[in-house]
Amino acid sequence: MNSVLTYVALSMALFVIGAIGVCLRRNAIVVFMCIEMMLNAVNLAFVAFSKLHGNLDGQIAVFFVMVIAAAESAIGLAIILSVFRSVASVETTDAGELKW
Amino acid sequence: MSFIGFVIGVVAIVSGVCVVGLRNPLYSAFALVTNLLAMAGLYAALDAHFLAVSQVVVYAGAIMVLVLFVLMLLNLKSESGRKLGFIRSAVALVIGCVVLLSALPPVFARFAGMSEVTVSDNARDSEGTVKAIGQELYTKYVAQFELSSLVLLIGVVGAVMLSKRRSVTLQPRAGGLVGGSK
Amino acid sequence: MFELLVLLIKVGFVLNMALVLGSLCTWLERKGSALIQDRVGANRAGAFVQSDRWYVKPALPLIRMMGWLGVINTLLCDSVKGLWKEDFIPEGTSKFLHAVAPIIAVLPIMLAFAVLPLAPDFNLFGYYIHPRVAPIDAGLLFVLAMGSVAVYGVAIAGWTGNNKFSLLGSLRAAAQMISYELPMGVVFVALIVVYGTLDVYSIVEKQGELLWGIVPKWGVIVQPVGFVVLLLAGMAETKRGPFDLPEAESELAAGYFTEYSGMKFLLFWLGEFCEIALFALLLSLLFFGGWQIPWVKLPEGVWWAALIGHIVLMSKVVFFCILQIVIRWTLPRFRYDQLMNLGWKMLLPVSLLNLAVTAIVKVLA
Amino acid sequence: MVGDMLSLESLLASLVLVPAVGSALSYLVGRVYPALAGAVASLAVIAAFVCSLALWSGLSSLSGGITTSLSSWLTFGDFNAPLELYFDQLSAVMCLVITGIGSLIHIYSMGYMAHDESRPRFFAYLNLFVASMLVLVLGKSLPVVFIGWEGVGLCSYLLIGFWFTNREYASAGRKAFVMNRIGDVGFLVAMAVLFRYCGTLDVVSLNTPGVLAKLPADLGLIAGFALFVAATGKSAQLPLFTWLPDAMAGPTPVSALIHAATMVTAGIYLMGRMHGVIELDPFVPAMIMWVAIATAALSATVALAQNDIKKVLAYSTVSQLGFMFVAVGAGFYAVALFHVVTHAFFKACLFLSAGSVIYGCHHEQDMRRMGGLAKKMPLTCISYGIATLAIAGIAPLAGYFSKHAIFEALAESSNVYLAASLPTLSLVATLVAICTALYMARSFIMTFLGSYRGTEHPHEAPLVMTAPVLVLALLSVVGGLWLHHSLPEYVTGPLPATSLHAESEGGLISYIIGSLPGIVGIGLALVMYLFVPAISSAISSIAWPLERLFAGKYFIDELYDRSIVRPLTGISQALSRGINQTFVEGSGNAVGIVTRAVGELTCRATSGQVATYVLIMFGAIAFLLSVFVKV
Repeated sequence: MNSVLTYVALSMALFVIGAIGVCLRRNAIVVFMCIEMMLNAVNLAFVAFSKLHGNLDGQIAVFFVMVIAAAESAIGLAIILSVFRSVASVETTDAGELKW
Repeated sequence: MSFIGFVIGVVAIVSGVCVVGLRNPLYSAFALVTNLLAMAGLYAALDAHFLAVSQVVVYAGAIMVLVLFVLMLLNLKSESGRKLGFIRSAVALVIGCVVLLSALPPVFARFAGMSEVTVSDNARDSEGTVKAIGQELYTKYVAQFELSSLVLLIGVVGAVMLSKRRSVTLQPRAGGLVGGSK
Repeated sequence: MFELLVLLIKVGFVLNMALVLGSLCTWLERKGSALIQDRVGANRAGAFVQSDRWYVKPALPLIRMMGWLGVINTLLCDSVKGLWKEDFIPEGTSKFLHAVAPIIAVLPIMLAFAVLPLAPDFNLFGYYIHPRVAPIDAGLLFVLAMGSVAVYGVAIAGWTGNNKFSLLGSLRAAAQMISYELPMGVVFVALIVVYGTLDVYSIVEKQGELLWGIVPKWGVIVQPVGFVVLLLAGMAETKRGPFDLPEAESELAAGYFTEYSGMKFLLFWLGEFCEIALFALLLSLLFFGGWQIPWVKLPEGVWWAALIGHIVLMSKVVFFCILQIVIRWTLPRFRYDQLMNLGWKMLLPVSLLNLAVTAIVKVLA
Repeated sequence: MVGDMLSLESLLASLVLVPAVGSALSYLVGRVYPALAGAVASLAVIAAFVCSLALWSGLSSLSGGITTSLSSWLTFGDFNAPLELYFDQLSAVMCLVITGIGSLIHIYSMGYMAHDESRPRFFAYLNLFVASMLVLVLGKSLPVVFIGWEGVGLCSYLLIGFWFTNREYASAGRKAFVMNRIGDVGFLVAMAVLFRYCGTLDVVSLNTPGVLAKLPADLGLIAGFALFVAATGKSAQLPLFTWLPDAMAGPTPVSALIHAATMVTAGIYLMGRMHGVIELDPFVPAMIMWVAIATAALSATVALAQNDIKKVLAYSTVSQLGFMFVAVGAGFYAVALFHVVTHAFFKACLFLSAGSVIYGCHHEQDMRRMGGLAKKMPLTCISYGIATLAIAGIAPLAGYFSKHAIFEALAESSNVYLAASLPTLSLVATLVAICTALYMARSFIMTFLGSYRGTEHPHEAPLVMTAPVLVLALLSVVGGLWLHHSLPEYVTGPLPATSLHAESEGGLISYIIGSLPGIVGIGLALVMYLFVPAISSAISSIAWPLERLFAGKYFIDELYDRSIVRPLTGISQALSRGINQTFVEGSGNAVGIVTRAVGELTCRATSGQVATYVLIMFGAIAFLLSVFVKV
């Protein structure tokens, strides 16, 4: 087994940790941060595979993921803020008016 | 994996667990900053220098500062007394382990045949220097690159529209979240 | 083994230099502000030292001189006082973060020194030595990255203060720093366009060439607008001068470090002065030819040439330190909206325009 | 040279893109600076005109047409309709007319709409129309043409109902939309038939005999007929013409651009583009001819009794379109195209002058409350007069040449179905030409001569409006002389060759003879309406049923209402009561009850907690991974 695969394993572990966080945490901002962590885990896998394959495509993909993450954070935080304005809380359990 | 890579990996895992585990969202945020910086270190260890630096600039320098801003402005207390739920946590953990155990072996099996030699042969082509990344971005991926600028623009406009207050009395001051002294 | 030794020496040298420059700035600030405000400034501590000890006596005139100049007061007395003072930690906050914040504020500044070259490369004892700790090719980006990480120290400090003034101060500081990072980055890009490299060492080397065979190709000559923008943005980054909104005494007590005392407080001050030095170093390297002397070509790879280059560079750095301190004590403070307007409506568009013009000129030439 | 710097292909793409972008830009700019919307839109169209000119000059050095592929679009199985533009002589003429007249009308609109609040919307629609019209005439395959076809229909709908707060105007837009949909069915049927048998929808290869030979004889008839149905919808022929007079509800520049100069000629363009299909079965041209003559006669008589200045012009347009279809039916497509061009000149001039009159009279459209305006708005009067002479077919103005060519085409038609009726058709056509001169002269007299009968204070329009009108008037004067040789020759290639011109060279005598119907009509009008008004009142007292018939537009709208709309409404109401409520709604309710029951059960799983959903999703991923992914 070569060493680059260790990074892939690490990325999977981080992804799973992030996913568990999304499932368990109720604070929308923490959920948001967990999603960022999952994105980063995927990025790490991209970079590792880029090294395995010997080209830069994976790193370019990471670059675009960063762009999307930046846009997502701007929009996501604005949404969280406006939810906070209307229900005075950022817990996902409190913003459940759209259920059913 | 070098020794330094190993240490950074451990830091990444531990800080990742902290993000999920710590009650105070602000601590989670600081743990995530640590995690992101560790990631930058891992990128550097994998010869992706440009990505390592932009990881620090974009994630640590911009995105997480925004998150911190929001957290500090909202001044949230730790998550309310209701417990996370033991059963729920257990289920999530079990599922996580299942994912990990069932997804890792196929990947390893697929790439196990690649020896260290081929990887190091490839390494020269995959060194993410600023020049190499720029070359790719502005030739092969130029359309996507331009599109991504559009995505960012839309993000900016969307964020401004969303955070504009509807009420007339509470107009935010230009530029500052806090506003000047009055 | 020898390489490790060289590395350690380099690390020690750079850290030492940063601290010495920082201390120099502290002293310059004390005496300079006194000069500008028509005061005398620190001139008591040590000025009247009496001693009959044989090992002190020969140095007495020097000590008295230093005391009269205020050096002892600023460097010795202040630090000793800081060490001895009570370390106050406000209630209901995280002790850990409170302790870590000043370190986070200083550390990135120190790290940023690591990628900046301090002299031309030279041969010594058959070894080729790069006088910088980490010769990475994306040096400019690294400096920018460190600048953005430095925000955390301030943010955490303000939050752990556990009061509104500190929090407001830290929010102001963070907003100001990320706002002014943008024009700074754009100016860096324009420089990269001009010199075609991200490596600070090559940028300095290219400034040694002559433009049309007459003028040295210094950054300030090929990028005058960039220089002005970077000067302003850099001063805002250091949160000093007319940009010291985060610690505006009349509004926010002392801003984000209101609740800090003793050595932690001094660390913030040290960080600030190191930042001045770092910034002066950046300006001299990027815009004023670094170790280059106009129209003089020093031999390459010789140790004495490197030494001369280093001295030249340091004199430029000291000049810019003095310049910043003079500006800081001359201009009144901005209002917050003026600060934001300057950043977003003036510097950013101007820097973008500058970049566009630079690119066009580069393509046409 | 332009062609060297920019490739013609990219120029062709930008020809369509410039007005499209201009549409968005003028709206966005107009939101902030309403005064600039018109300027932006006008600049876009002028840029498109310059593009057309460059393409036109580039085309002359090429043997074939210019093709640009924008992207692939519909591709499934054998079906392939790439998004391709094609520029040949036929498209060149259409593009020049669209963008040239379009630019003038855009400039005019800046004055006409200067006080309207929703200017940005107006100019955005107008530019969008130009873009769609260019797609229509540049489409290389029928689906692309259809995009433009629908696009212009949409813009027409939006612009007719531009002042949608007025109920009547909005319903006029709806009427136009529905009528056009009927025509679209024809277009779709034709496309389906052509693709099924010929295997291609490429407009160029569809005219080659080899491809058309694959079409069985009776299906050729159907395809031609369907295409003509499409053309009747867009070009307002019987029986689908009633929407065009109602379309005058839109702002006058719109009437000039869309409902006189360009969009309504799309049917002619389609006929010319698909002439191979039309001529497969000689019955189709014969039918076109009959319908065209009937339309021309019917609308010309209706125009005699209208008092609204725009209604007169609208019926006149329908009538002139009928003339164009006469040429199509006779097989002389180039002549039809020639009349399209000259008609675009003088009809746009007429509409814009009428717009100036309406503008000057503070939105008065009834000619009975006008009169004597010649002194108050001399420039408008001159241009309206010139265009009236042109449309009446007085030599040597533009209308004379094109009309004359149409008469010759009619006489030379070699269609077997028409052989017996040719003299009758020629007679009717001549009568219609007299009628044309009569009603146009009537409208001119009622508007500009005599004494003013209204209550407002009319004034001349500003320069930004009069200048384009004068340019158009100039074109109406010289257009015929200038183009009557060159244009039919130029388009030979995409269109079948015509061999008419030997006879139209006859000097002064032939000019006078050719102008006779126009002179007669104008003379009649002068006598009836200006010198001896008693005659006209006597006629109306004797022949009042005829006048009522004309004024009531032959009651075709009422006929449609009685025969189609009301029965349909009745049937649907009956169906709604009988079948719908018991069976359809019953079964719907049953579905609802079952769904509701299932929903009651499943809603317990949907707690509204995102975290739970994610957990379930995560579990599903785990399940899938563990079951299906094998080492």
